[in-house]
Amino acid sequence: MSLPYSVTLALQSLTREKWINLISVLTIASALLIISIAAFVVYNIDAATRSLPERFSMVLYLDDDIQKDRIDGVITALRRNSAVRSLRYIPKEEALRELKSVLKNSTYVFEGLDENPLPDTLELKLRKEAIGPEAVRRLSDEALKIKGVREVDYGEKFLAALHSLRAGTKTVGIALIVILSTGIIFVCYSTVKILFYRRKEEIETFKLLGATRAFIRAPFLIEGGAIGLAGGLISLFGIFAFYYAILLRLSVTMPVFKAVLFPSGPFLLLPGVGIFLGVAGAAIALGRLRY
Amino acid sequence: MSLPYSVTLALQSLTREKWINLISVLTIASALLIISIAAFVVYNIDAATRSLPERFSMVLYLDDDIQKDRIDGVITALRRNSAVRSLRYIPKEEALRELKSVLKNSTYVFEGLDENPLPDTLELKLRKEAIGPEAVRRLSDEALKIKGVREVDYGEKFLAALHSLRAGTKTVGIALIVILSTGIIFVCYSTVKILFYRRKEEIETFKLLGATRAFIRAPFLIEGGAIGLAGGLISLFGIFAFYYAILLRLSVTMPVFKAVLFPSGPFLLLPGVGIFLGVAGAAIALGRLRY
Amino acid sequence: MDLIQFQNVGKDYDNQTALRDVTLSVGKGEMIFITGPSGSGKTTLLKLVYLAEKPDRGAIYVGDVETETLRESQIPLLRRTIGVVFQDFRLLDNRNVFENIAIALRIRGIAEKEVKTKVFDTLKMVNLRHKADAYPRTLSGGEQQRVVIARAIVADPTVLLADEPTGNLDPGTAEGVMRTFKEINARGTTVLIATHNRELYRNTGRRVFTLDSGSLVGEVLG
Amino acid sequence: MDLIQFQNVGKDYDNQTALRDVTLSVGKGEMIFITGPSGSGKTTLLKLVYLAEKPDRGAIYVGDVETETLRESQIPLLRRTIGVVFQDFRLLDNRNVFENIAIALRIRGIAEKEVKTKVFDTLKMVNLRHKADAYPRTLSGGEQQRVVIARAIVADPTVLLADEPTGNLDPGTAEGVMRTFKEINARGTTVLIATHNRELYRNTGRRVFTLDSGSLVGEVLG
Ligand SMILES: Nc1ncnc2c1ncn2[C@@H]1O[C@H](COP(=O)(O)OP(=O)(O)OP(=O)(O)O)[C@@H](O)[C@H]1O
Ligand SMILES: Nc1ncnc2c1ncn2[C@@H]1O[C@H](COP(=O)(O)OP(=O)(O)OP(=O)(O)O)[C@@H](O)[C@H]1O
Ligand SMILES: [Mg+2]
Ligand SMILES: [Mg+2]
Repeated sequence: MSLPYSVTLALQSLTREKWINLISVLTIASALLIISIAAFVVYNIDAATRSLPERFSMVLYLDDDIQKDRIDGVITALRRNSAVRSLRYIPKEEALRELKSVLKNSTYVFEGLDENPLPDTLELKLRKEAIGPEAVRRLSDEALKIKGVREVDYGEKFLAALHSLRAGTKTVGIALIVILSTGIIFVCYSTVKILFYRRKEEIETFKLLGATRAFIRAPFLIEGGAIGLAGGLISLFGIFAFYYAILLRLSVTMPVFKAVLFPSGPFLLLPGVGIFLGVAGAAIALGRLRY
Repeated sequence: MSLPYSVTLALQSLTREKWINLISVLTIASALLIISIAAFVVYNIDAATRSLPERFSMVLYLDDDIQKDRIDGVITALRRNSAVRSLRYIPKEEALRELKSVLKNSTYVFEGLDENPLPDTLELKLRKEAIGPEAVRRLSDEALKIKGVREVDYGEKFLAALHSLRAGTKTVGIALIVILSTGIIFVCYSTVKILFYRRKEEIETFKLLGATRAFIRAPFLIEGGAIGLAGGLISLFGIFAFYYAILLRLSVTMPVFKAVLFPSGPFLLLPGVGIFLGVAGAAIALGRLRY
Repeated sequence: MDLIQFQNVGKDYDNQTALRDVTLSVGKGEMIFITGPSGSGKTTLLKLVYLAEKPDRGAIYVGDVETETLRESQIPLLRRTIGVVFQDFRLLDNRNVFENIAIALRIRGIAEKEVKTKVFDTLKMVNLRHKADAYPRTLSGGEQQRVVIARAIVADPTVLLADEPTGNLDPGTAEGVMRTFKEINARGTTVLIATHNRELYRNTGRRVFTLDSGSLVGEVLG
Repeated sequence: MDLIQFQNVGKDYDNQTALRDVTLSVGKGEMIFITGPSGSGKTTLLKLVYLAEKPDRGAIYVGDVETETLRESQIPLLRRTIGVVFQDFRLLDNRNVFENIAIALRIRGIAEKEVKTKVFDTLKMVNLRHKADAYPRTLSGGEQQRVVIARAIVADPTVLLADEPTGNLDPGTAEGVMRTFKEINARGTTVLIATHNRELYRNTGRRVFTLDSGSLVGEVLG
């Protein structure tokens, strides 16, 4: 079998059946585009919620009459804990200033005060890995055991809710992508299958004329690859168009969209995925050629 | 043309080409399922964020030395404003109690107080239509003009952010559904087109034997409708399965999903949509029959 | 009265003239033959009668109507009066022999009961009663040809156009088919047969038209 | 030495016996004819030679190999030594006449330059040089048949199997085709022709086998 001739055959077939090949190309393109956008949306929801727990902090109230060196002891003890990312000491004067700024519309609350009623506090930021309802509770218990720590405050409920929201989004997102992909791979497959179904006669005649399996297969695989490549390129163009024409334009009037992440790297693989889909689809559609 | 015979023809063709019809059915089913799930997700994001502004409230601080009848005046004035949905009067004693419960970990803040430093307040809930950055600012300005109102407090930034997030979600959601639908309608169309492409010969022979347009068309339309109906039923089954098998199960371990809304009404239209797609697809694929 | 008339008919394909200035007429109830070398225009001439092609020049009358003036919606009605044995068979691969023949009756809206008897009677005429359930692909060439013949005659057409109807038949079977055609003709059907098989028209006393490169070059009695 | 041998060959289709106990042998360089009524098994016999069907009983030798023992991957190699004029043509509708013929050479890996000359030479032999760019659907029945003949002979096969090769040809053209077959045969190709056309084998002095209902019922000299 001469390789150049199988390329010729593939090209002939591609140009001869323009309409039906265009359908396949666009089917694969829309399939890849749909999966890409789905992945893109899930990725962004994940990214947006991922940064939330980073803002999470735990507050430790220290004993009223605590000494300077006792404070250092607490800090050292906490720094040793691997879950702690950073730690800020807030003397009671600063705490009062902060509280006042928070209640800025009600500063008169503090008008009658002559003594600072607030304790010294330590604000902990945790490592991302450590932010789970369980881990946080454990850390809280440990902190309470340190001498000089009177009380520990953290948003238990908020944390639990956030955590299950994130887990849920991921689960549903992945379920969606799996459903989408299954549906879409099926559609691709059936398009290719129908495409080749039409050529059963042709393949049969080729066989009867003495063509080897390789001779019959090669043009089909090349054709499948070319169709897949075209589909991949169009979907690549589509996803970039989606980002630049829709999201970036939206972000001018709606600043929320400035936060959208566009990981262009993985999308550049789309043409490759297209080729793979096309060639695999063609191979499966052809099936085992029997003589 | 005898109607029963065209039904017979359609049935024959459905059973004769099982494999290829199955492909069409499943293509339409996955198409409808994908669109349904996309719409479902957008609907839920919208619903989840819609309830947020409902919790939004505006707080009016009244003059320190305000009289009972002056308060009634303010309330009457506000009630007249069409943007106001409900209104709650909070005497300063209650406001202090609330503040204490909010700051429950720091009640000692109030230890030194012997007089309540808080003013009387009015809490307004707004009508949904009125919750936009512009409308809220206008209302705030009007409220300030009422005698006895000292200060108005509302989360300007939060409101603006929430508003643009909602608008953005909707825009992207609709853009996504439009892209999905276009892609998918195209895929449906091409499946049907290929299906009929294969029968060009048969149609040609029918014409040469003296068949009228109606005789040729009827079985195709019936067949298209049957395929579409089957696809619609499968997608209906799929979306219910998605809800009951995935979401409800998830909500056992992840309570967030309890909040998911499942509007089964519109989904019951899916079989109808399927029939429409099938018949329309068949009609378009057949095109204008020329003699 | 003449049932089919060609007046100075010409037909061109893209880069080929298939018929040139053909004038002929076939009387009601007549049986004629068209012969001529491969590619001389026999099939094209028949196609013009059942309106699968349109003439580029001249006029064609079938019955009283000029075919060019026929509205599209009337074409099916005209075709139902014609039975055609297509040279390339045009059998429906996904239907069995019975259905392939029955379709000609169903298109004409004939009741199911009548369909059955008519189809089986016709199958008997072409000796294919035992192949009623077979699919065209599983038939021999001659069997397929006989199915096409059965389909053309099953609905008692006013005109029968047979294009090379015995190309795949052995002499004995061909003779049987010709006998059938003669019977049908005797019952009033006008029959046009395009063939290269001289045996078919030898000693029939019927008119034989000879085409060559699209021109009518002879009319003799067989 | 015998090139093709059938030893007590039987072949059944689902509900039909197509060949019964057929024993015959064709010598290298011989030209033989197979005849018999429609459905008697001629096509089936040829199909067994080019392995489109497998025998249910008996053994078939082509060259030195028993076809049953052939590995799948060797079937294409065997088929490349055989040229077939299919009764149902099997032309590729989406390729023009030139490509339809060239494909037989390309499958055999013949260089492009040689392909051109060979195809055009063969087209001249069947008088279709002017139709090289036409598509099968736009050809007359006889033209299509000659394309199939050209495809079968273009690669100088060792064996030529012709199934009803003149069913759509006028006597003149048929004679031309037979002359071509004889030339090919004279150059050493073994030729098997299945036909119902007595003219083809009349006075040839070649062996004529007659099939009836799948049985070999006669062997005479034409
Ligand atoms: N694939 C098949 N399946 C079932 N039956 C078949 C198949 N092919 C052929 N037959 C049957 O086998 C018998 C012999 O067929 P074959 O094609 O060999 O006949 P033939 O001699 O070539 O006839 P003809 O002159 O009409 O071409 C016929 O009755 C035919 O219906
Ligand atoms: N659709 C078409 N497009 C272009 N040329 C055509 C078409 N149909 C027929 N021709 C050409 O017109 C000429 C006459 O064709 P036609 O089929 O009428 O011949 P015929 O007399 O039936 O021949 P045969 O005996 O071989 O069937 C041929 O040269 C053929 O190639
Ligand atoms: Mg013809
Ligand atoms: Mg045969």
